[in-house]
Amino acid sequence: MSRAAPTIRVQAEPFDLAAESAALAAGRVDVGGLASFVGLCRADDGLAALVLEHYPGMTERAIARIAEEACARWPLTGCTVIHRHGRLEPGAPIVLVLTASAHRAAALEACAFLIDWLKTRAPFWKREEFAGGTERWVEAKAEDDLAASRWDDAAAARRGETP
Amino acid sequence: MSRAAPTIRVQAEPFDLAAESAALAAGRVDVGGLASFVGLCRADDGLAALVLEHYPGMTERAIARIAEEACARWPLTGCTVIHRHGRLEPGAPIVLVLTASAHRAAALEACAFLIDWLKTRAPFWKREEFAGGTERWVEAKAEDDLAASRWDDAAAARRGETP
Amino acid sequence: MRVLYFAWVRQKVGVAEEEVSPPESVRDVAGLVAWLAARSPGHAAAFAQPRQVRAAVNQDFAAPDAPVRPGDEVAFFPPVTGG
Amino acid sequence: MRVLYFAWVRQKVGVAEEEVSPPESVRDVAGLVAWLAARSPGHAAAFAQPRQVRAAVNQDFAAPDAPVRPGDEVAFFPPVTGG
Repeated sequence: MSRAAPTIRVQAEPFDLAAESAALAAGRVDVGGLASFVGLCRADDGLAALVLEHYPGMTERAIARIAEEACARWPLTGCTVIHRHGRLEPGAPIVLVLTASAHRAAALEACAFLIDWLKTRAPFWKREEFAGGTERWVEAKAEDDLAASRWDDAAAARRGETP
Repeated sequence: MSRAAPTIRVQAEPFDLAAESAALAAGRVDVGGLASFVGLCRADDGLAALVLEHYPGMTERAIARIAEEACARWPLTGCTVIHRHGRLEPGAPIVLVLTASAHRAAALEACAFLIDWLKTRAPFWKREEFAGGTERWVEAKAEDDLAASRWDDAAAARRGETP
Repeated sequence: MRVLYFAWVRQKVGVAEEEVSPPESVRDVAGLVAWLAARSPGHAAAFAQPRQVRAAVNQDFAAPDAPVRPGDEVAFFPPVTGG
Repeated sequence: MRVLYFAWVRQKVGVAEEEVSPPESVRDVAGLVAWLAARSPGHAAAFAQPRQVRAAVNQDFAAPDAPVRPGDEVAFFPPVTGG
């Protein structure tokens, strides 16, 4: 099994799920499962748009580390993370995570891990713009920290420690 | 949140991940996460092709039940399962599972649940054809039963029972 | 009663489906298996290890003690391996 | 030392980045926060609740006791909310 370097992009433009997915499987016959997650902008509470700010330079670096961590924990044949920034309206895709592996459990678990860690470790900030003209910075959620921390427990459990 | 009826197809033809994915989000602003899993044919041990046999009638029925179970367990806004049959060569996609929900955890968990239950509850059988002309029926794996049974535990845990 | 066979069970029996009329004493899946196994060497081979064979009655998975009746569609097959 | 601000920290400070030359007594992130908070009412507002502000030194997340040195790139921002 040859491991491809993770593909990481931070961009304003939309991404192409089919093309990115095809790229992870193209010309290979050792990929048994491809998992993906696409995060989209919901129109909660009259939301007109999300504006995503990020920290150019650190963002790519942080995502690269998260992807490396996923590749260290699961036998992935490939992994792609694309995160958009800028102004995104309801229905717009925000983030794409794609993982490929010989076996489904690795692809699915790594995909869930990546989005959980992106939520808590990638330097993005969301500002909500509402129809009435008001704005609000999205606050970090305790449930996201909890979701991310279960992977600490998982790693600890594999090492034989009590979480 | 309106729930769409699951889309279920059993077909010889390939499927279109992008089109199916777009269909689950099209015209909606209540979808926060779209998870997908694509199972592909690997070329293990000189495999030339997989031939998938199924039980027409029961297959659709069994998949519909599995999808209904997923919709009962998680607040999905949509769910698609497409399973191919017939002769599939290494690299070919075999099965597509797509789930949509307001929140990522529901989409990701339901996606993993669906593929685990499909493996153990949908009437498909795989025959491997090797380069030398030999053939072999794939045997059911204990690890697949184990993967499927963790969802029994999860449901039991939610009901307050000891697994 | 319509009986269907899939995968290696079909290959061993030699046919994909058949119409059968078991005696009234055949009341459940296990009874039908015992009766079918006596029909031919192919049937006998297919059912030689009953624990390797799964059943469905009217397109629902069925345990050995599930009832079978005239008019039912009963299928026999190995543990499934899809996905 | 280059200091960057993001999200509401940037809005409160009023600039996205600035070059600063803190005294030698400023040796870590917490010390830099205390020194920056005294520069203007905007800085003071941004750092009024230090536990709400996260830091990165040279593009790595950094704790309050992480050292800072001349030439470093130090960033301050709220807890991240991407994904």
